[in-house]
Amino acid sequence: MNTLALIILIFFSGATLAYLSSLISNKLPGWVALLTTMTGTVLFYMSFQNEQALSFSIIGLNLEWALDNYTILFAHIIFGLGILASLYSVQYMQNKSQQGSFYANFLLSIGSMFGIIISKDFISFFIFWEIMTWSSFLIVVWNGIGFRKNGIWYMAMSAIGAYAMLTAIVLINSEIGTYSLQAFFNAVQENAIDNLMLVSILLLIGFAVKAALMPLHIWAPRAYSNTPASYTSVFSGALSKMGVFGMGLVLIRVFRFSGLQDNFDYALVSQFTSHVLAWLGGITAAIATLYALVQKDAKKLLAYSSIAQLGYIVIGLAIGTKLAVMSALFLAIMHAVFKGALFMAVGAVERQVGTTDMTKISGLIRRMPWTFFVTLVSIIALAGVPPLSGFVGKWMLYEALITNGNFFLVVVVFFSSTAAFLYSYRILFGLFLGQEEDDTAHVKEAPATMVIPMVILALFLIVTGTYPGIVFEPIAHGMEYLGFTDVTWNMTVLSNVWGDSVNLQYVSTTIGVAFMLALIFLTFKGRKGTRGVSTKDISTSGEIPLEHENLTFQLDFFKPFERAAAPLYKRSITKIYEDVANGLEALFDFTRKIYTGNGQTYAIYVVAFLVTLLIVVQNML
Amino acid sequence: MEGIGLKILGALLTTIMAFAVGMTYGGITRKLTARVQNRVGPTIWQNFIDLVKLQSKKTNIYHGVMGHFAPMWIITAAMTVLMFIPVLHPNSTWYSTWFPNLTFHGDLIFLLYMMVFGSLGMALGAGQTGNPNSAIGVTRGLSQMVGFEIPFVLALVALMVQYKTTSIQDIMAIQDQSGVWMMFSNPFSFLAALFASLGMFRYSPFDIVGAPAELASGPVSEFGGKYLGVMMTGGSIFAFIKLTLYVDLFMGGAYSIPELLIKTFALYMVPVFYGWVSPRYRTEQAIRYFWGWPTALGILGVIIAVW
Amino acid sequence: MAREKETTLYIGPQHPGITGNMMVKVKVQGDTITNASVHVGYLHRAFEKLIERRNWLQSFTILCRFCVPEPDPMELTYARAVEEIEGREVPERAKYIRTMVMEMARLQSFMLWYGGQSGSSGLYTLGQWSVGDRNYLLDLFEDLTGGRIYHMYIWPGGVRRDLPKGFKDKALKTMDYIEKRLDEYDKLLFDNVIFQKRAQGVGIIPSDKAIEWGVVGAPLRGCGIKADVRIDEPYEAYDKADFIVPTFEGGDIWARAQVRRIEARQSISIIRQMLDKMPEGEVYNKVPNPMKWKIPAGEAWAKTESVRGEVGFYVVSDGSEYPRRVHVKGAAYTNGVTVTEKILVGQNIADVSFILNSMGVCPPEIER
Amino acid sequence: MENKRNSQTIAEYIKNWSRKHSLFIMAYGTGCGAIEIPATLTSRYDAERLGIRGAATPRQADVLLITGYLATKTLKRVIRVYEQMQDPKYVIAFGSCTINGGMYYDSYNTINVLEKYIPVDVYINGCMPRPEAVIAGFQQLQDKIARGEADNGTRYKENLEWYRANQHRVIKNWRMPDYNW
Repeated sequence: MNTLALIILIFFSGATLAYLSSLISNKLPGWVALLTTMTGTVLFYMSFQNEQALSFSIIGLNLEWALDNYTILFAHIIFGLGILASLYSVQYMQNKSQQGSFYANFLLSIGSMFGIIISKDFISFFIFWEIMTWSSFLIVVWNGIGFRKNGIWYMAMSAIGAYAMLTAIVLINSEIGTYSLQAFFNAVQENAIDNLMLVSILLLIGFAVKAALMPLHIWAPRAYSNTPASYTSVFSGALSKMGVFGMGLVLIRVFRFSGLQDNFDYALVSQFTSHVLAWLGGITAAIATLYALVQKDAKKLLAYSSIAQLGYIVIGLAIGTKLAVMSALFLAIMHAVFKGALFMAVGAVERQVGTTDMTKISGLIRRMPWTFFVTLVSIIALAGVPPLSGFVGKWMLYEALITNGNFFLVVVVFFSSTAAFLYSYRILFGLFLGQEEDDTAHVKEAPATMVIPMVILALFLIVTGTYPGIVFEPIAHGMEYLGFTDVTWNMTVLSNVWGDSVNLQYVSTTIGVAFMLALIFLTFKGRKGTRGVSTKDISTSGEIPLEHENLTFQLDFFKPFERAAAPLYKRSITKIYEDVANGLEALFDFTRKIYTGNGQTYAIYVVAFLVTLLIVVQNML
Repeated sequence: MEGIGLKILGALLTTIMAFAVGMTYGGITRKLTARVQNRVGPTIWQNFIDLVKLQSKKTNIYHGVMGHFAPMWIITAAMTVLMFIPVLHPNSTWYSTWFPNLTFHGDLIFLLYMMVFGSLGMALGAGQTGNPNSAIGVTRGLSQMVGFEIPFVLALVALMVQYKTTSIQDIMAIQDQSGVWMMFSNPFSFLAALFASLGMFRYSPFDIVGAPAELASGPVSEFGGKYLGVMMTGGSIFAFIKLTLYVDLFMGGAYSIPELLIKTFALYMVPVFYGWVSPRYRTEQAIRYFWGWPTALGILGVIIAVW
Repeated sequence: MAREKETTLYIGPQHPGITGNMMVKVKVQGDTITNASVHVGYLHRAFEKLIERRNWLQSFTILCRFCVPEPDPMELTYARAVEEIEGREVPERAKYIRTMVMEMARLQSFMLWYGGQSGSSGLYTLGQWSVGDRNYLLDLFEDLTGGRIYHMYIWPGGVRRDLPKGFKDKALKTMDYIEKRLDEYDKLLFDNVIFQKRAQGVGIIPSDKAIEWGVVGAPLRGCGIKADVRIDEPYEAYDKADFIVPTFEGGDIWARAQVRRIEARQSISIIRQMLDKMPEGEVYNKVPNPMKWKIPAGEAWAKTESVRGEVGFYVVSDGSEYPRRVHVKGAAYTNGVTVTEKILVGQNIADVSFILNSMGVCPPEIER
Repeated sequence: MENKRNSQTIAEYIKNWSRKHSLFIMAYGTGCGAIEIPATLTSRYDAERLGIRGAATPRQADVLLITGYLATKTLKRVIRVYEQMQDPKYVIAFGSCTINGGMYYDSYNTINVLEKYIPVDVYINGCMPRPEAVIAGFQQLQDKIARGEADNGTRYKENLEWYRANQHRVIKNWRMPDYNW
C-alpha cells in the first residue's frame, strides 16, 4: 500500500481507536495517540526520500496525493511538533476528562494537516481543510467552557475562509474544468484563467484566516487560550502554518512566477495585492504585539504573540524575494519550534500551579528550573536576540525588506519586534521571576515526559542559532519547488544581496568565550562567604513588609507605555466586528419580515436570487 | 591560522581601550558636571577607583542564578559587540594590525540586536531579585527603548538605503570616498539618531530607569560589590561602543585613536550637556518625546535618502 | 490574610526620594497609586514632654530642633507665647531683628526647597547651586547668632544680641547675590519645558477642599486662597513691611512652586526693608536669673507663619520655673500627612517625591 | 600604629587605598544631622572631591551615616539597612545624641548609646556638626581604612549575640527576617 495513504489511514483510524479506548479507560487514549503519531512519523521518515505519489478516483473525482519538497518542509513541522506534543500530552492531560474526544480530534487534525499538504487537487485539499477546521474547533470547545465566547469566533472566521476558498475552487473548476493543482498552476503559466486575481484573493482570504492575519485574526487569541496547552503548541505551531503553506503557494507560484509579469494590469494588481498583504502583515505584527503586552494571561499573551509572528511570515512571503521567502519559511519553522516550546512551558506551569494568570503567580524559577530554561531560550529566540535562531530569521527579514526597498515597512517591523521585548520580559517575569511566594512553595517541576519535549525544542533553537543551515537545506529545496532557482545557503553564514554577511559561528564563539570568562571571574572570585538569599531579603527602604503585602510588580505592567501609545489602543477590531454583527442582526430582523410563509413568495425570491446571480456571474466572466 | 595570537592580542587591546575610554569619559563627565555645579569635583580617575573598590568588596549575598548571571550577560554583550564593531577606519594602518577583530563578520542589524542582549540579561537579573523597584525600572527601560528605537532605526534605514549596504566598513568607506560625512549628507537622519542617543545614554531627562528619587536606582538596587562593578565595566564599554558606532556611521569613522577620542568625546558631550539642564521626564512623556520630532526627522531623513 | 493584588512600594524611610525620615507606603497598580499612607514616628523624641522637664529658657534648645530646616519660627512663636503670659515688653529694634531673622530663615528654607526640587526632579545642577548658595545665608546666621542651623537667638524679651558690626553691609551684599542667583534658578527650573510638563496638573489640591482639609502655607496659597498670618494678624514688625502675599490658581505643584518663587523674592525685599528701617535702641528686655525665672500662671496661644505654613504654640504656665504644658500645632502635619495621603492617590510613582517636596513636608516637625 | 601601613601586602594596600578614596554613603537621614549632609555634598564643601558620593540602596553603600539621635522605630530600620550592606562597611555617627543621648538623654523613645546596637567607626561630635566637622570625620575614617583598621562588619558578626541582645532589649516588636550571619 502506498505510504501516504497508509499514514492518513493510520491517523484516522488512530483517532477512532483513541475515542473507543476512552470507553475502557481514561488513561488509554493518550498512549494510543502517542503510538499513532510515532507510527505515522516513523513511516513518514522512512519513506519520504522516495518520490511518493498516489492518484485515485472516487465518485468521478480524480484525487491526487503526492510528496514534494515544499510539502516535506511543512511535514517536518507537523510530525516534529506532533510527536513531541503527543508525548507531552500524556502527562499533561492526565487528570482531565473527555480525553477520548480530545485525542480523537488531536489525531484527526494532525492527519488532516498532513492530508492538506500532500493534496495535489482542490477537492481533497478542501476536504482535509475542513476536517482540520472541525477537529480543531472541537478541541477549542472541547471542555464545553466558553463555547459562545471562544468557539463562535473561530467558527465564524473559519466559515468565511472556507466559503472564500470554496468559491475560488468552484471558479477555478469552471475555468479549467479540473480540480488538479498542477493543472491550475499550468493554466496560470499560460494565462488561461480570466479572473485569476479574484480567485487568488479569495484563496488568500481563506488562508489568511488560518494564518490569523488582521483583520481576520480575532478568533485566534480566544481559540488559542482556550485549548489545552498540548494542542495549542500544535495549533499555533503547525496548524496556523497551513495558512502560510497556502499563502506561499498563491503568493509565490501564482503571483511571482506566473509568467504573466509582462501583462501590465496583472503585474500591477499582483504587486498591489502583495504590498497590501505585506502591510497587513506589518500592521498585524505591530498591533498584535501591542495587544500582547497588555495581556494578563500568559496563554493569551502567547496567542497574540503568535499572531504577530505570523505577521512577519506573511510579510516575507508577500515581499517574495529569495531572501524574504527564505526568511519567511525559516521563521515559520522557528515559530513552530519556539511557540510550541512556549505553549508547552506555559502548559507545564498551568498543570503544576493551576493557572496561567500572570498576576497570580510569580517566582517559579527555583521551583521549575527546566521550564524556566525552556521559556528563556524560546523567548530569546522569539525576541530575535543572537545567538539563537530567532535572530537568523529576523535578520534575513530585515535585510530582505531593506534591500527590496520597503523602508517604512522595516520600521514597522522593527517597532513591533522591539515592542516584543516588552511582552517577552512580561512573560518571563510574570511566571518565573519576582517574589517567591509561599502559596507556590509546594510547586514541583513538571514530569519528565513533559520536560523532555520542551527541552528538545529548546536545544533545537540553540543549535540552529549557530547552524541554521540545518533548516536552510529543506527550505532551499522547498523554494525550488515554488519556482526559485539558485537558492543559495550556507551552514553558518548569513548574507544578503548586497553582499553583507553575518558569521554566526564567530558570533556564538565570541559570546561563549566572553561568557565563560565572565562566569569564571564572577563565580570564583570572592566566592567564600557569599550566601544565596531568598527574594524576601531585599532592600525595601529599610522597612519590613507585612505578610499580606505584595512585593511583585504584576498589575498593568506597561502602563506608561500604554499611556504613551494610547491612540493605538483606542479601537479594538473585535468591537468593529461586533458593530458589524449588530448591524447584520438588524438586517436579518428586517429580512425575517420578508418571509411571509407564503410558498409563492419564496418561489419569487428564489427566482430573483438566481437571476441576480446569473447577472453577476455573467458580468464577472 | 597564523597571527591568531596577534588577533587575540588585538581583541584584548580593543577591550582594554574601550573600557579605559568609557571609564575615563565617565570620570571626565563627573569632573565637568562638578565644575558646572560650582564644585571642585572628584579626579577624573574616580570611576576607576570606584571600580577597584567595588571589586574589592565582599559579596555577602546573591539572589539566585539569574541575579548571578545578569552582570555576566552585560559584560558578554559588551565584549561581543565590541568585537564586531570597527573601532578605527578600515583604511588606517592601526586598524589592520590591531583592531580588525571580527568586524567583517557582522553587520549593522546584527549589532542592533546584539546590543539588546545585555539589557535582556540585566532585566532578568533585576527581575529575579524580587525588588519591585527593579521590575518597575526594567519596564520603564524597555518602554523607553521602544521610544528611542524608532528614530534610531529610521536613521539607520536612511543610512543603509543611501549607501546601499548594511556593513559598517562599507558605510565608512563610502563616506571616505565621497568625502562627505553622513551627518552632512543627511543631516535629518543624523539629528534623529542624535535625539535617540539622548535616550540611549540615559542621562537626564531620560534617566527614568534608575531615577533614585523615584525607584531608588531601579534595576541595580539589589546589586552591590563585584556585581555592580562588572555592570559598571559593561556600561562603560557600552558607552564607548555607542559612541564609536555613531562616529563610524555618521562621522566617517576615525583614522587614528586621537581622532577617535576627539569625535567620540564631542558626541558624548551632547547628552551630558543636555542632562545638566534638564529635569527628568515621566516615562510616557519620554516615549512621546521620541515619537514626536525625532521620528519626524527620521522619516524626513529616509525620504531624502530615497529620493 | 490573602495577598494583595497591588504592589506595595515603600518610599522611605531610607529612600533618596523622601524628604527626611518618614515613610510613604504606596500601593500601585501599574504605575498609578491607588492607595497611599504616610507613616511617621521615626523621629519621635517626645519634645512636648521633654519641655515640661526643662525650665523656660532651657526649652529653647529643644524648640529649635522641632523643625530642622527652619528652626526660627518655633523659637519666635514660643517666645511670643511666653511674653504674652508674662506681659514682657519687646524692644522695637528687637522686633525688626526678629522679622529679619524670620525672613532669612524663610529664604534659606526656600533655597533648601530648590535643592529638594532638584533631587526629586533629577535636575541636580539646581540643587548643587542653591544648597551651596544657601551657605551664604547660613554664614549670615553664624555672624548674627553663632550657629549655622540652630540659633537659639530669639528669646523672650527680644533677641540675645544686637547685630554685629558690619552685618548690614554683609547682609545687603548677600541679598544682592541671592537675588541674582534666584533669577538663574528660575531660568533653570521655571523656564524649563520639562519641569512645566512635570509640574502642571500634578498633585492637585481641589481649591474648594483646601480649607476643609486644613491645608496651610504655600499649598493653600497655591489654591488661590490668600491666607498668611503675616498679613492676617501681623506680628513683630510685619505691619511695617511692605510686601505681597502671592496666590496662584490651580492647586498643583506648579502653582505651589510659583508661590514659593515669588515669596523668596518677597523675603529678600522684607530683609532689606528691615535693615533699612531698623530703629536704634535696646534689643533685649533682660529676663532675671534664668534658672529661677518664674512666670505667672496663665496660658497663651501664639502663631506665626513659617515657610510650611501656620505654626501655633499653646503654652500653659502654672507659675513655676517649668512650663506646665506646651502644645505645638505644626504646619507640616496636615500638609504632609493627611493632605498628602489624599492627593497622592491617582498620581504616578514618579511624582511622589515631587509632591512631597512641593507640600513642604518636614518630618521632624510632624513628629515632635 | 605608624608601621601598620607598611606591614600591609601590596594587594591589601591597593584595596584599602581604593576603599579609602571611594566611599558611597547611605542616603538615610535618620535624625536632624541629615540637614548638613546636603551642604556637605554640595558646592561649597563638595565631599565628592574626596570620593564621597551618595548611594541609593544599602547594597551599594559603604558608609552608614547615623545622623543624630535614633528613635527606637528608626533603630530597627537602621539595623536592617546596616545588615543589608555589603562588607566592608563603616558607620559614622553624628552628634552628641549618638554618644550618650545628648539632649534627649531622658526621652523615652530614643536610644542613648549607639555603640550598644551597632558598631561605630567614627563619632563626630557637636550638635549639629558643621560640614567641616563632617568632612574631618570622613577623613578620620579614611585614615582608619587606609590603616586597615576599619573592620566594622567583622566586629558586628563576631559580637552578634551581644548586639542582638541589646537590640532586643529596646525593640519590643521584633519582627525581622532572620539572617544566617
